[in-house]
Amino acid sequence: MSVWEFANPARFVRIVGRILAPTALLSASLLAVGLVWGFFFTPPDYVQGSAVKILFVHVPSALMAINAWIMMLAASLIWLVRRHRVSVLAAKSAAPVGAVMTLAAMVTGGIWGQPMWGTWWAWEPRLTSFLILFLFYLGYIALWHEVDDKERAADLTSVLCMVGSVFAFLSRYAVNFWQQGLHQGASLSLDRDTNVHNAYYVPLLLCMAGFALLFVTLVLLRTRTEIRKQHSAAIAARINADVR
Amino acid sequence: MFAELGQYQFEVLAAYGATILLIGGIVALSAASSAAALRKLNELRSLEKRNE
Amino acid sequence: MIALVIRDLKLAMRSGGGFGHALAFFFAVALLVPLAVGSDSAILVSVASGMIWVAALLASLLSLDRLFSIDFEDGSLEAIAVSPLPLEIAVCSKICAHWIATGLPLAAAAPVVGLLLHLPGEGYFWAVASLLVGTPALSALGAFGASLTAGMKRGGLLLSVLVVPMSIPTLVFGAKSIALAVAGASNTTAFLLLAATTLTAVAIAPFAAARALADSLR
Amino acid sequence: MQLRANSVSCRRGERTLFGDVGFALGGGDCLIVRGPNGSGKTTLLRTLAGISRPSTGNIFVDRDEVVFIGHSNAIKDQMTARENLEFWASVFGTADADDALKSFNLWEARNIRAICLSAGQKQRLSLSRIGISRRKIWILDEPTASLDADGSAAILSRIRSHCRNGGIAVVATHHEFEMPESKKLDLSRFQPSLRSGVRSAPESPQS
Repeated sequence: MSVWEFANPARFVRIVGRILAPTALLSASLLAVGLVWGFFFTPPDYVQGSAVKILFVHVPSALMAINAWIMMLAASLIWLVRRHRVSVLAAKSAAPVGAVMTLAAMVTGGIWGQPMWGTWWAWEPRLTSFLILFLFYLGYIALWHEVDDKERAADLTSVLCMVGSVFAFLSRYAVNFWQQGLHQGASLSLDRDTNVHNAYYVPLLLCMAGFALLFVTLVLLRTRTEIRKQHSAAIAARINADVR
Repeated sequence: MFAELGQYQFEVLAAYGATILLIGGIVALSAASSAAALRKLNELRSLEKRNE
Repeated sequence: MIALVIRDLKLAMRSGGGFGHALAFFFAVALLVPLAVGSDSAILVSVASGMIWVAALLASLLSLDRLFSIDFEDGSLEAIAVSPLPLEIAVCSKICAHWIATGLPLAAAAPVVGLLLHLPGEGYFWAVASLLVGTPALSALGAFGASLTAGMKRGGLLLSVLVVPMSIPTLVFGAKSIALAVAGASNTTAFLLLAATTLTAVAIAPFAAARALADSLR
Repeated sequence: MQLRANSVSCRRGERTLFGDVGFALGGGDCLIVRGPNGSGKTTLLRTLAGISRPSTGNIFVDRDEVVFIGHSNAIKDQMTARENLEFWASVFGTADADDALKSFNLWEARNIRAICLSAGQKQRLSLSRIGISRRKIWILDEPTASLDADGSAAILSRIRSHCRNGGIAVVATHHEFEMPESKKLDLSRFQPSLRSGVRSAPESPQS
């Protein structure tokens, strides 16, 4: 029995080696086409002018911010149930990417809403929820960082992700409830389903696909890095053991 | 096509710019840490072979 | 189970006024608010119900750091793990002990802090009621946070980073229960949601914390 | 009643402490675990007690019969010796805190706060949890640590009589422990071998 169930991670690293370049290329091209098309070849909105084009970056990043956490939740569950090393490392790799997506969603959301609210940051439900999600990401990443024994860190972060998800979900509704309290109705928030003018529909889909593939590429890359780091640690431990 | 860039409000440029910056950052970071990890791994593996 | 609660309370008393810490901090924040925000009554009134809950949340966080780490270091947790007492029950009694040592005193002291912050009359009953119903969630979530950081040398800061986001629902519903009552509106939904959040927290925390502690012991 | 381990190996982080440890203990057996520091004695005992998880192999034991006394004594300094034991008595659901105090001759020290007890007294207080638990399978990690000559002799004779009337004991100790019928387990023989010996399965080369 090797130091850890190595067969599976090694196979994963080989698979990543093969499919990383194609997915990276595909996501880059999807993003390029989607963004360029959305930016240049769509009519400005008669109400907001060209500001509406921010939706091509805001909606996909917001979507990925939430999907990244859901992926981490699934990966943590797999680790807790079947101790599948690659899945917990994938969760660990996805967290920073998810955090960046949340940051992007907040920044673009703030910029998009600025003309409407007159400030760069309005405490409206959507943006506030992203800020809360960002805190959850920070907590998760901090816990990985603080625990030295990686085996235990995997268990603890998985339990945190499970429990955190319940309260992240509750926070979403608490923020909605909190917002109704203020006189400002929901209409001002980005929640209102922007009736997506059909000209924007296709480029938006492209952007979403591009962002999703970008996420997948980054997670594959970072998971392979985590596996290599653990393997180096194993070899280093063996070298120290031999020297002793 | 680029002539019309002027009439775009500042927001759109800022939003696109910020997103590209953030995404670029995480991509660069990931690529760098991947390369570093591979280098360290190969280094350790050759060290281990030399010890044998 | 009860023995553990009694022991923890006894320890809290002997090792220096367990009850006192949370209360002292609660009053400290009540003192800071007018000094920071200004003593103009209009401002204080609008801030009072929120600040009571922020102070209560911070006070609960304060006393969580040593909840499990002492037992972790001196081997009690290890001994409990090999005893007939399941870790889940041990966590439950820790939550009870923490709630009795911090949650109850906070609820009892709420009227005084309300007075300091010029809380309008209708708010007093709901301040006490919402704290009574809400603080168990803070203790439960705090216990879960403490179980994650039990094995660490300086886990206190990380504990807050982990627990604060999770206690947002409790904070929002709690503060709302008071604010709506003060505004004369009906706060039953807010209060019921507060109770629901507490039930969720108290239901999940013991199992999650027990699993985290078992992993930390491994 | 039995305590069986087959091909158990344990890891600390990335380092394998020991591999393929196997043994079977029935009523009346006593296993002495020896080995240099860092050879994983404590890890092995914690794994047998069910606290740690072995990285390979498995352990067959009736968990409800196991009592584990580790290095840390699970004693609260602010509470007196008797309060500490009464707490553990209520945890184990038995009521004989007092006679455990007597049989570990801590009766005179019963009302002293644990912080004022000597290391030897604390160790005896920790060991008295065995008496309170009334459990058959004892797993003791360095029980004779910080005990004086007759303290050690007392605990060793206690272990001997426990095994003689059908109990199981696993003891990790450096102490010279003359017990003819006991089995020996020297962990240094189970170390991941040094360069010369068998290496754990070589990893496939990295792409």
